[in-house]
Amino acid sequence: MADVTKNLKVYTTYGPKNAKPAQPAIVAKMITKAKRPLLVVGAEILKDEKLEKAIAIAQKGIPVAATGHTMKGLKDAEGVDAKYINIHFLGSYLCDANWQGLDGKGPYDLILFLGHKKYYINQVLSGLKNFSNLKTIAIERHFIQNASMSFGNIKPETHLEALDELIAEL
Amino acid sequence: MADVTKNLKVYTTYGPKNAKPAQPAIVAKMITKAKRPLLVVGAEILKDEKLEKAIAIAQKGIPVAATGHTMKGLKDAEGVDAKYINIHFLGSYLCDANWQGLDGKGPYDLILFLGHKKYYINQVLSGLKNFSNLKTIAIERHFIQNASMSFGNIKPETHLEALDELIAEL
Amino acid sequence: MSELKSGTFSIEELENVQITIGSIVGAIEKAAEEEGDVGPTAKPGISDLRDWDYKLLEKYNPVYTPMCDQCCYCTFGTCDLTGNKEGACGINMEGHNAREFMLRVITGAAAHSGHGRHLLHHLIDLYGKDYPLKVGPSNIIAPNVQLVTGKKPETLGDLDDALDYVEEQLVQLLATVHMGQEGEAIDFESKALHGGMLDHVGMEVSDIAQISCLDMPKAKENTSLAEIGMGTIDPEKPVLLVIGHNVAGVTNIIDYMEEHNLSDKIELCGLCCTALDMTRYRTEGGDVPKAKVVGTLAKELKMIRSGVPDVIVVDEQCVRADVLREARKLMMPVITTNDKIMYGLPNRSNDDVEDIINDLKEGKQDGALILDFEKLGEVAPRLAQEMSKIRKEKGVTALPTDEEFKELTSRCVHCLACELDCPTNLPISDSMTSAAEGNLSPFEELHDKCIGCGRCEQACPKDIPILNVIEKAAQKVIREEKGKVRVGRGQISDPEIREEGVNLVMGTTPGIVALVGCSNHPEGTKDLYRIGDEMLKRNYIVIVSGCTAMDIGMYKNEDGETLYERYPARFLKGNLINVGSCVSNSHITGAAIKVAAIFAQRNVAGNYEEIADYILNRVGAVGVAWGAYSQKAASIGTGCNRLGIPVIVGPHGSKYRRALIGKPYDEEKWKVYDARDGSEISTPAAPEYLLTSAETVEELMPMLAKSCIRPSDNNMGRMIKLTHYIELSEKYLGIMPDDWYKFVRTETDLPLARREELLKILEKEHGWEIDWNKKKILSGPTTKSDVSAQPTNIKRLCKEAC
Amino acid sequence: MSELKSGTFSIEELENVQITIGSIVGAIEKAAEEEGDVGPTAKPGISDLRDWDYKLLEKYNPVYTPMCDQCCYCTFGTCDLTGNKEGACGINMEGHNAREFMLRVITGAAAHSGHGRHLLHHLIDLYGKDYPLKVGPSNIIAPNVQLVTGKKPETLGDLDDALDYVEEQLVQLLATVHMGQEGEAIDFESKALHGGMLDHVGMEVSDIAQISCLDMPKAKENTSLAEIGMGTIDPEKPVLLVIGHNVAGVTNIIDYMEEHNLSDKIELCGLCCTALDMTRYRTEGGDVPKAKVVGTLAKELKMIRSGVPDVIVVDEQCVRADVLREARKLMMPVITTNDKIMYGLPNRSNDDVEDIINDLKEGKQDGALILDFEKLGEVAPRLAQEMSKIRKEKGVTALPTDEEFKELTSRCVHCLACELDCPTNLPISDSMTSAAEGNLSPFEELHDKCIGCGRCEQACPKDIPILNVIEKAAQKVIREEKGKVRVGRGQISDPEIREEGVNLVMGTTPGIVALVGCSNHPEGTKDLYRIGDEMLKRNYIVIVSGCTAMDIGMYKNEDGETLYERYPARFLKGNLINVGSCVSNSHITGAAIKVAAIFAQRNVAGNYEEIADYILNRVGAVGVAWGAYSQKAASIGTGCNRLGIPVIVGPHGSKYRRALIGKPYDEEKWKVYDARDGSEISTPAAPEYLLTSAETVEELMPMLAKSCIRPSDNNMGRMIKLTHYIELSEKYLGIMPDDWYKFVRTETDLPLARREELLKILEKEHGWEIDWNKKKILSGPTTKSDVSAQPTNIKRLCKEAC
Ligand code: SF4
Ligand code: SF4
Ligand code: SF4
Ligand code: SF4
Ligand code: SF4
Ligand code: SF4
Ligand code: SF4
Ligand code: SF4
Repeated sequence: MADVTKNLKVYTTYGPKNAKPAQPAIVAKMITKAKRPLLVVGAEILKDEKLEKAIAIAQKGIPVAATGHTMKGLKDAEGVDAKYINIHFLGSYLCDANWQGLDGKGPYDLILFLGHKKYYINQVLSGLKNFSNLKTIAIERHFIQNASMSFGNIKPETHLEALDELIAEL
Repeated sequence: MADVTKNLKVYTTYGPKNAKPAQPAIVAKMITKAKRPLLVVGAEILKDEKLEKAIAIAQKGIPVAATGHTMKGLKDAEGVDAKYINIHFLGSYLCDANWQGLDGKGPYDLILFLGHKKYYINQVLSGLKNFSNLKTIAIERHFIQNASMSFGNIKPETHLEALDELIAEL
Repeated sequence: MSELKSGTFSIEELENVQITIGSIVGAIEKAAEEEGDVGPTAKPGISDLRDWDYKLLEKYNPVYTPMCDQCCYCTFGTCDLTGNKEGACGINMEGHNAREFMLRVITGAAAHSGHGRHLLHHLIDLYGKDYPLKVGPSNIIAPNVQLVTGKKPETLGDLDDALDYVEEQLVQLLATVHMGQEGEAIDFESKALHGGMLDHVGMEVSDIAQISCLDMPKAKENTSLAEIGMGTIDPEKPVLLVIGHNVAGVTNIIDYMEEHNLSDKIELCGLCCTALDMTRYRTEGGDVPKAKVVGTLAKELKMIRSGVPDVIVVDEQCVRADVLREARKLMMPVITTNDKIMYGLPNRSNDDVEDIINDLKEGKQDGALILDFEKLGEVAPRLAQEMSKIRKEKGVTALPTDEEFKELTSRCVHCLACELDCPTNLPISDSMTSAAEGNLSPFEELHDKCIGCGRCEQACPKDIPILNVIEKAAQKVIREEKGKVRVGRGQISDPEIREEGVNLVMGTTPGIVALVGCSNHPEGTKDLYRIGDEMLKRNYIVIVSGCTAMDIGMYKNEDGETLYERYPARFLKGNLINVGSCVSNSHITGAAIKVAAIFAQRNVAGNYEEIADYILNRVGAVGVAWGAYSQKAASIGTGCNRLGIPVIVGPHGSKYRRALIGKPYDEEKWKVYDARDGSEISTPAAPEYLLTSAETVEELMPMLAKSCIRPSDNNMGRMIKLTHYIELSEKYLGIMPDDWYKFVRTETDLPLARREELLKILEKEHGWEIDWNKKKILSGPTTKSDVSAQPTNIKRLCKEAC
Repeated sequence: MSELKSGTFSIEELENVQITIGSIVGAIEKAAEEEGDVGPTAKPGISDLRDWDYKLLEKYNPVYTPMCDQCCYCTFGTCDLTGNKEGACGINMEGHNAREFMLRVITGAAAHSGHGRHLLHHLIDLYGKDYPLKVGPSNIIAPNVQLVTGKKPETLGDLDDALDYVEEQLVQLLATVHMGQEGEAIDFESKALHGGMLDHVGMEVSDIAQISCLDMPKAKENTSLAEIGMGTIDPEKPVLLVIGHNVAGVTNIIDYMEEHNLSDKIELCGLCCTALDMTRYRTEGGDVPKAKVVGTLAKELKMIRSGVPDVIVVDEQCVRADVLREARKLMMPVITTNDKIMYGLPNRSNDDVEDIINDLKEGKQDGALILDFEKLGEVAPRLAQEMSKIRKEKGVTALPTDEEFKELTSRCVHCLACELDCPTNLPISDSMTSAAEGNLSPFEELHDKCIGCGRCEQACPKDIPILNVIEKAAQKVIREEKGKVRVGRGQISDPEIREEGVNLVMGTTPGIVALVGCSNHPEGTKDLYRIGDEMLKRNYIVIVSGCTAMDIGMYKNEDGETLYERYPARFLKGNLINVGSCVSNSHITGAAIKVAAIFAQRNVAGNYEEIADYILNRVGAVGVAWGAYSQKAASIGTGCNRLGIPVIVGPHGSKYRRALIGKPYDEEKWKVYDARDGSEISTPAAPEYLLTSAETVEELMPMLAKSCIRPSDNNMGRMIKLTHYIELSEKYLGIMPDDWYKFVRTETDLPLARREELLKILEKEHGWEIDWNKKKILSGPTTKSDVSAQPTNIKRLCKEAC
């Protein structure tokens, strides 16, 4: 089993409130329980096998917000319900209780993040942490302190392994 | 045994580097090993039984820097080698490798803090943390994040108990 | 007169007279400069006083205590600078901290000079640029302005020019906050000192403009006493509360109320410096102040939560950011009157007065922005009357009832979150227990230490309105909060300086203790009373201003008298002087400048370095900002520092991030020149710091006495100062100070009553040689006793030098 | 001429002519104001454009992404604001973040206008206040100055007046940073916009002053090309490196070198904007630039570490704080020349040139502060010659040898501390492994993405000088770093606007893409080339400035040509224009203002709201600060925003803490008025944001096209813009955009080649009614197609309104 929460070191801190460590199995359980989860996938997934993992998660029926130019990698994947949106826009809409989601079907209750630049996603999450009550989970290979929960700083191999575990439990 | 390191919550943070938790026995051991320890005692000790504890520690042969008007409580204590100094001055001198100490006998290598206002001692320690290599240990009833080591946020009773343990091990 | 355009042209029928507008303006400038001697640094730029700063910084080393180990200024960051590491731009912790400190200083300076600019625009609109400045019986009208800009201002218009300079320099300093500018801490320090100096110019401009135009007391000794305290406000009347620092708009309210015979019908009261300045308005002739003072910033939330005010008017500075949010809950309309604080309120400046009143009365809006002071003058008092009725009818209640109080205090689960969040970690949880058991005294005690910040409530998981609980518990105490504050008198006049200067320089008046700053006291407001009382008894001149002037008036002796009632208010030993509001702090530095100018005949204009050197070596003054919290306190203090006046802050002041502390043990650093021949004199470190914090009032007392010792003191002065130093140390620390002997140059320096005892100590503990027959010191002192020595730090001022 | 003092007096023998100096000054001011129509907001104060700001902010909501959850401004703090809690002063996270953002904006604005002030003092000293402004063939000399201050400046002296205003306002804004001022986020937002506006005035003053006096190109189309890149520097010659933004002092160096025939003998090169401005100096006539450009801030540490420079001269802004510390190690004397950066160096301004050179040569000091530019002009080149010899003799080496390189790369323990600390988390550890194995390409790739910040080294527990390792590994690449940059041309001229204005407003020129800002790119400098290349091919007008103007010239096509060589430089579709340095950014907003003024005949002076409204609705321009890191980029962008120009930043730009993003799904918000009759028009959100970040260059491309769509586009324009939007989305994201149909008002808006396909989608997916015979849209579009509609957000500009 990939232990993804060993290294929770932060380089700099935003303040006293930090993400709780998240293990893949727990994350999977939370996703399963959620009514309207959303997977937010960033363009870093286009660089390696993370792409497949993201698709596999999406294929479990989780709608996808494809930020940056991630659509390039997702548009032809079958069984993936993905829509493009700028992540800064998304961060803003998510704080608006009136936003009905990418598909107009109502607000999300759990947001997963994968494939983003560490510093960028921390910023976007800083907005969500301070101005929304959303549950946010980072399944990145860095500890993303502004999420509600996050994997730790892990090696790329561990990361892929953890994603596999997560997929298996969905 | 008083477990003094349970609650290490910080209200606000100075940055990624925080004090390590310190248990009384460990602190005692470190004091015993130190060549030139210094106990810095603040005026908060005058408010309750901490005064006795401070005197007891000092009586183990540790020189005392009495800040604020703490001398009022120490001047008549036997076997206590205490000198008045302003704590901000002390913080400044401690960063100066040329300072020979209150008694001119040479630089200190381990500094203990007891009886200070939390916010004030954190500030003084912020200077030492950033601009000196001194080992600093806070044996206060609050977690003092800018020390090298600190007790946690504990109740007054636990605090007194912990000080007793420390004294016993000296 | 026909209108002239820029350019060269000639006057009709006078062909050989040519006027170039550009050069007329130039000529004005030139002419002004040539009025009297102008020293080397008129309108100094950032680098012009750097040599002086370096001299100070060599003796007084910056001591950094960062508030944060990170820097988040630019998007290369956040950078971790822990352990003096470098960030992505190459700046290290020292450099960044010096920069942070400077930023706070210029923020404070901008607050004052921005305030001055607003006031000046307003007063020039009303009175014109040629309106003469009137500050009392002085030739030196504006010591700071003249010292720094090299020009003596005579009219409101002249102040404009001084502010232009201040603004230009502040923008230069703000520019250096940008990533990639100054790289070394020491030059940020010099820039911070520059900002502090500018602050005193900005403050002086603000205060002498309002003194001149608004009939405020002009260097008057016996100004009236104003009422102060939450207990003085009559809640039965309509209550109009003003909060802030800029009295401009409030004067219209006062005028309107007088014109319409409302002064007795409405309780007009204020918080912070606007309150003080209201009491100064039109009391030049000794009139009764036209408003009451509620108190300091610490009372803002408490006063609102009390539910007593019917309408709140805010202007600028030190106004809690949640005034509107809090007032809304209690149906108090809020009127904002200054573009620095607008709270998102609709701008009603161009609307009809009746419409505004109706809309607010009917609750259509929570408040209004009114920048037209004529309208403000009418709207505020009329609305207060209306709202008083409405709020009483609706039975708007604020503090919890007895039953609610019981419920709230019992609801506490003693998690201590509130205490961890409280800036002073006050014992809320235990007080809840006591209160629930019917014992209110812990909360009564806590009430005085509580700065009313509301942070505890933000943290409480049980949503207990903690501040309301405290205030409810302290109702009895609050009803007794009735004090007096002497109306601010403005400048110290030239004649006063002429009379007292010699005593100060010789040391026979033991010193000036300036108590300034805010209400962030570590142990409650009584701290200030204790300091004032002790030092006044000992014949120090005690000068107060701003919130300190308020807090010090809140305590009485057994005869029910405040310090203001017990001590006269002339610039003489043993006097207690309230100069006025925050911007009046410039009169404290102003007095020091005047001592050099009037007593020592030094040229003032553009002669900063020489004057500062004089003050550092000869004027035994010390500033105390015991409850300092604001950036303005940082800039005021730093302005004092550049001028050679040391400043002590309370423990919270350590959060300013940097102190200036000397190393007395490094004796080489403390030599000064003798201006008579350029020779070096060894002196003890006096003062030994320029900015430091102190832990307790008890520690502060002997520090104050010591801080007034100067190289120039004569024997008598030295004896007096040493007496106080030793006595205060014994009284408050229980010990003789370690270093008293360092200040002794001859036996006559020793306190008469203890001379023998002290000579023995000198012999025994310090190895000095004593002639016991004559009771004379034969050898020992580092400094030779020489009354005519002229200590200076500046080589060029020495006769034989250069 | 006799000198006049202030006051009233008469001229000899002309008793009835009286001149009052005060009023002459007043008259000058008055006269200036009366020149032509002045709109309602000449020299606006903080509240004067608040209504406009509120209109913008209602559509474009502030989105806060704090860099820190705490506030440490005052000593009540540190306060924890997490979750929008309130601090001890009552401010909440929103309010504080808005304040933080504003502080960054005014810091940037102060950097520019502080620079302008320094330059202006210098140029007025040299040329006098009456020196006329010369910017090229334009009547609107200073669109930003005129728009904001209401006055058209004609001389250097007139610029003084504009700067006075800017400084006054910046100090007002800085004052509000103080604790206890503004309480609501929305009014801090309005203040931030105010600061941004001021910035463009400050920048414009700076640039037109130097253009006028320093013989820089004046709105010239075909300026020369300058050499750029570390590879262009000849290390065999003495190398004199200048760093910063303020060319004032450097001009003396260039002059001295020319006068003494040293131009060929010394390699004079520069980093950052001083470099760009050196190439502009005296190239008005098309002369060869007198210096080479090394590159951006990202090259500073790399260039120093290369060991190549013999002497470094710094002025102000974007200069690494560790220049002196780094240069010292490599025996490069550093000369500071501006009081904003003094590095603690001794002030040698008043010393003899020979003495200075000798002391530096002999290493008695690491460097010197020289504020006298005459002396600087001589010292710097002479010292470079001396140091070149000395440093070569001493064999000063910089980068590691091959052996050392091996040792260093093997020393790495792969702890990843460096990567965690690297602002962009670059893969240093793996690159070390590859390099140790002899494969340099990972480091070569990393070199381009590395911004040379040195943070990795601060973190490395093995003390590996990581940057040196990278640079050593990338030597081959660095030697090939040779590009071209077109010399900055200054303003867009009135005739150019007259020619192109109609195309811009109708949309037939698809838009203006302004690429500005610094080198903090997420994926290396090639990003910019890709953007420029794509948009130029598509006929957008691409305007560049500052570091972007440099980076974009570093890439070549297969023919070895940079974009500058491939595209002409007139203000016409498909042209690539370098306006100049950072302060030249004002010409970008200036061009937009001119479109409104010249093409639409709107009055400029003091008419901010109307002009901004015009630009927002009709000028399809978008700014991109892809590598923005500095506070200046925040102020430039914010100034664009207030004027109605949207701006996109790169991912690091999210650290500016706040964006302005609309909610297109909230359709009510996007209505505009038709100025012809005040009726409401529903429009899609265009632009839908004023400030946002984008994740990748690929995402950016379609965003750019979409950002240029405006309500006023005619059918042809709309078709062109939609074509690009759809094509770019398909090309870079692989999909048709979701929202393309929202912009369609009639079938002729649809790209011709795909009309049928798109009509089908409209019918099928969006339920629009199509007349398939005529291929006409019968119903569907929200906005009616009406070419003569006059969209506006301001009710008072409507004919039938008010
Ligand atoms: S200013 Fe310097 S230390 Fe601060 S965030 Fe920017 S790069 Fe880092
Ligand atoms: S935070 Fe609330 S519940 Fe906890 S101790 Fe304080 S008052 Fe009681
Ligand atoms: S309101 Fe009073 S008790 Fe509460 S946190 Fe503030 S100072 Fe402490
Ligand atoms: S003394 Fe401090 S709190 Fe009081 S009014 Fe002045 S700045 Fe504000
Ligand atoms: S400097 Fe202040 S705002 Fe910035 S990271 Fe530190 S605590 Fe936070
Ligand atoms: S300005 Fe307000 S939020 Fe910031 S530290 Fe001061 S009291 Fe706290
Ligand atoms: S110097 Fe380059 S590799 Fe090192 S931390 Fe900075 S950007 Fe990253
Ligand atoms: S910090 Fe140093 S040792 Fe660690 S991975 Fe980076 S280069 Fe290697």
